[in-house]
Amino acid sequence: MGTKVSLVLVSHSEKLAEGARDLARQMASEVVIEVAGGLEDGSIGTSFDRISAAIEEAAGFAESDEEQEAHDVVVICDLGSAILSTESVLEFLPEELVGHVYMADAPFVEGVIAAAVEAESGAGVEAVRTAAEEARAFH
Amino acid sequence: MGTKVSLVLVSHSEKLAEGARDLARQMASEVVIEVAGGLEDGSIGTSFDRISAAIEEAAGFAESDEEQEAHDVVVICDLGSAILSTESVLEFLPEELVGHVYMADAPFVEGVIAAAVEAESGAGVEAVRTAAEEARAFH
Amino acid sequence: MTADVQWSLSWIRDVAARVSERKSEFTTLDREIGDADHGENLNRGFTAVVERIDGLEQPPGTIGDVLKLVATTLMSTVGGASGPLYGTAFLRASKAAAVPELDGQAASALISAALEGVSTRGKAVVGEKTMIDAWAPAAAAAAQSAENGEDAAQVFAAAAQAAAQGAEETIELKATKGRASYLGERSVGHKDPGATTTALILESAARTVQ
Amino acid sequence: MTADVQWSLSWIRDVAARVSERKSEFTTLDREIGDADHGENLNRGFTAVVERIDGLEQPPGTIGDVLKLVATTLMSTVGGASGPLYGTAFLRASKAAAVPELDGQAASALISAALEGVSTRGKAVVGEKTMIDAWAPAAAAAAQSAENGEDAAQVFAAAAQAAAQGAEETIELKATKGRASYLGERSVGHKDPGATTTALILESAARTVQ
Ligand SMILES: Nc1ncnc2c1ncn2[C@@H]1O[C@H](COP(=O)(O)OP(=O)(O)O)[C@@H](O)[C@H]1O
Ligand SMILES: Nc1ncnc2c1ncn2[C@@H]1O[C@H](COP(=O)(O)OP(=O)(O)O)[C@@H](O)[C@H]1O
Ligand SMILES: [Mg+2]
Ligand SMILES: [Mg+2]
Ligand SMILES: [Mg+2]
Ligand SMILES: [Mg+2]
Repeated sequence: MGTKVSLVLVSHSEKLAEGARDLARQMASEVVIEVAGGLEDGSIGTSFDRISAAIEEAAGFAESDEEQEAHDVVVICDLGSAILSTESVLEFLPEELVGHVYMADAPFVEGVIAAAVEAESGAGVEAVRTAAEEARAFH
Repeated sequence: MGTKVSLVLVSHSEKLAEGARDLARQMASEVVIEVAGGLEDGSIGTSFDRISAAIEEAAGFAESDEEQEAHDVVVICDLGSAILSTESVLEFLPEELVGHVYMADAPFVEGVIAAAVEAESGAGVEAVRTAAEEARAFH
Repeated sequence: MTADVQWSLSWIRDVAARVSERKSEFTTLDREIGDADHGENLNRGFTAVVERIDGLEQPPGTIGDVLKLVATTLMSTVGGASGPLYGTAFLRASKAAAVPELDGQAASALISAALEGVSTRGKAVVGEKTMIDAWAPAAAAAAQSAENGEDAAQVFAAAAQAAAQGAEETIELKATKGRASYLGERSVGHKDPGATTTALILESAARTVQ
Repeated sequence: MTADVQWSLSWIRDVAARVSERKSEFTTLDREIGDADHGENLNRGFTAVVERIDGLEQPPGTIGDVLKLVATTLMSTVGGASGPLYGTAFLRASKAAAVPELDGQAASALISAALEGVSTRGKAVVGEKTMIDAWAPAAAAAAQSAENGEDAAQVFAAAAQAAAQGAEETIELKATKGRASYLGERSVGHKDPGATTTALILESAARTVQ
């Protein structure tokens, strides 16, 4: 594909998701990072619709002109209930995205930065997920 | 003392710090949580002055009426450079706070929530720090 | 009332009404060992479900159609762990109940499917202080009742009774899944919110089918 | 110029001027293996330092007074890891240089103290691709020069030369401390920004003391 792996950050808080994206972008300016943070009304929680939309956007599926294949996407969640919500979204994934969306079991901020740096280098989806999962605070 | 341990969240991003506080507050509504996020002009980075102010505030030192002893504070940082900045702040700590401020080496979001829940229960400063440091994502 | 499509609509409306009445009780339970939103979460979800039922142009053909509407609505409106959990439970149940009416066996199958949905989604097992601790005894009691040749009303009654007891017994458990696991030992002594609302859901099923 | 208080002000002004000139070079290095802000960070810091020097009502009594002002200003204005690192370096150096003028031994002590500050703060050792890889050879060369009985100008010249070479040699190293460690093996082949600016700081010291 040649295209970089994209990231989706699923958080209970819009600010948290956007803040993590801001940090990651500093170190990985070219990676597509979509956020799904909080509920539609701005309160704390996870939104099925926001998660779906972010994943489709990150996969380049929203603007897809038929032919184009979906990009690979790694999803990083902030808490257990964000993981459960994302898993439900994955059950309803459009056909074209099946096999392109991977969840990482990672510490949120650290995982997002590590994954973004890895994706920026052009690494594949498994390497990006692994980078997130192995992320620890760097001192 | 009887007072709960306070937390300070040091982040390169104001949004990230506030988002983490919002999540933690849901599970620990009584704990004092101060944030030091980003630079004064809103850009990404860590600010010595914001960190100092947040620590003094969290220790109840800002409004202190002489007599009152400082509260214990646990500081959680988002990245290595936030840790370095916080350590410099600790070198210049007002006398009254010495011995009351502890840094936790923890994954940011997970550590903040675990520490807040622990502090909410009335646990002591060592237990709060340990809770942060042992925090993992809960599923 | 027989356990038909009409009943399934009454059941869900009854759940919505009870959740709305008792939401602050559930939020209070969730304040003790969670993030104080379980009542609001479910109320938001079931309010949306009732709106969608009210807006239906055609009466649904099967119980499964009703439960599928419940499932997808909860998933996209609840906003907490109970959204995907109950969403998946109702989704699996909808597949098990793609019929216009339930006998005892089918009622039991519906509950087992819901349990299977919660287990798949949440990966919790019995004893972790979650809604599984209500669904699992409910499914077991329902299976026993169906095996004894009882009808849907009796099956739901048995399930409701077992779920209520299971929920009560979560008080003594230590949470090892979900948010409450952050509290570790301190979660003991509090009733699990999700197990409590599971008992409500099955109680409504039993009450409305009488 | 002898290495006196006046010199220390010239030194710091020269650093500020060079950082301002070369800031995009440093940010470019930091873009490769970091977050693309090292030039802006240091420029913000030294601009503030110069403002504070300009605003001084009385001339400082010792070199240490100047370096302490540099230290506290960098700490509160740089905004990145290099803030506390250079801040601590200048703070320790200020204690080692609480005199109106430096001989060769005192110049070497100043550099050793700075190295000690960076090490204490950053906990990095030689070979981790950080500014330590410039400070450490600089301190060693300075100590050797002072031991040979050379004067402050010669000591700073030796230190500057060693720092520049140390910075160059970071290209081959793999980062294991700081942000660049996120890149692991991919950090090899790039020059460390902090080591590069350390070389600049010592080069300014040498140049201004001639
Ligand atoms: N992994 C899980 N498996 C089964 N049930 C779970 C799991 N995680 C949470 N729950 C249930 O969800 C309930 C909490 O729901 P709710 O408050 O709506 O979500 P949240 O915890 O995201 O705020 C808990 O009381 C528990 O019964
Ligand atoms: N732990 C450390 N010890 C020594 N030097 C370090 C350490 N961490 C980072 N550095 C230095 O800091 C430089 C980066 O500074 P800067 O870009 O201003 O900060 P940040 O990394 O916070 O953006 C690196 O090039 C490296 O030389
Ligand atoms: Mg809750
Ligand atoms: Mg919640
Ligand atoms: Mg940088
Ligand atoms: Mg930076």
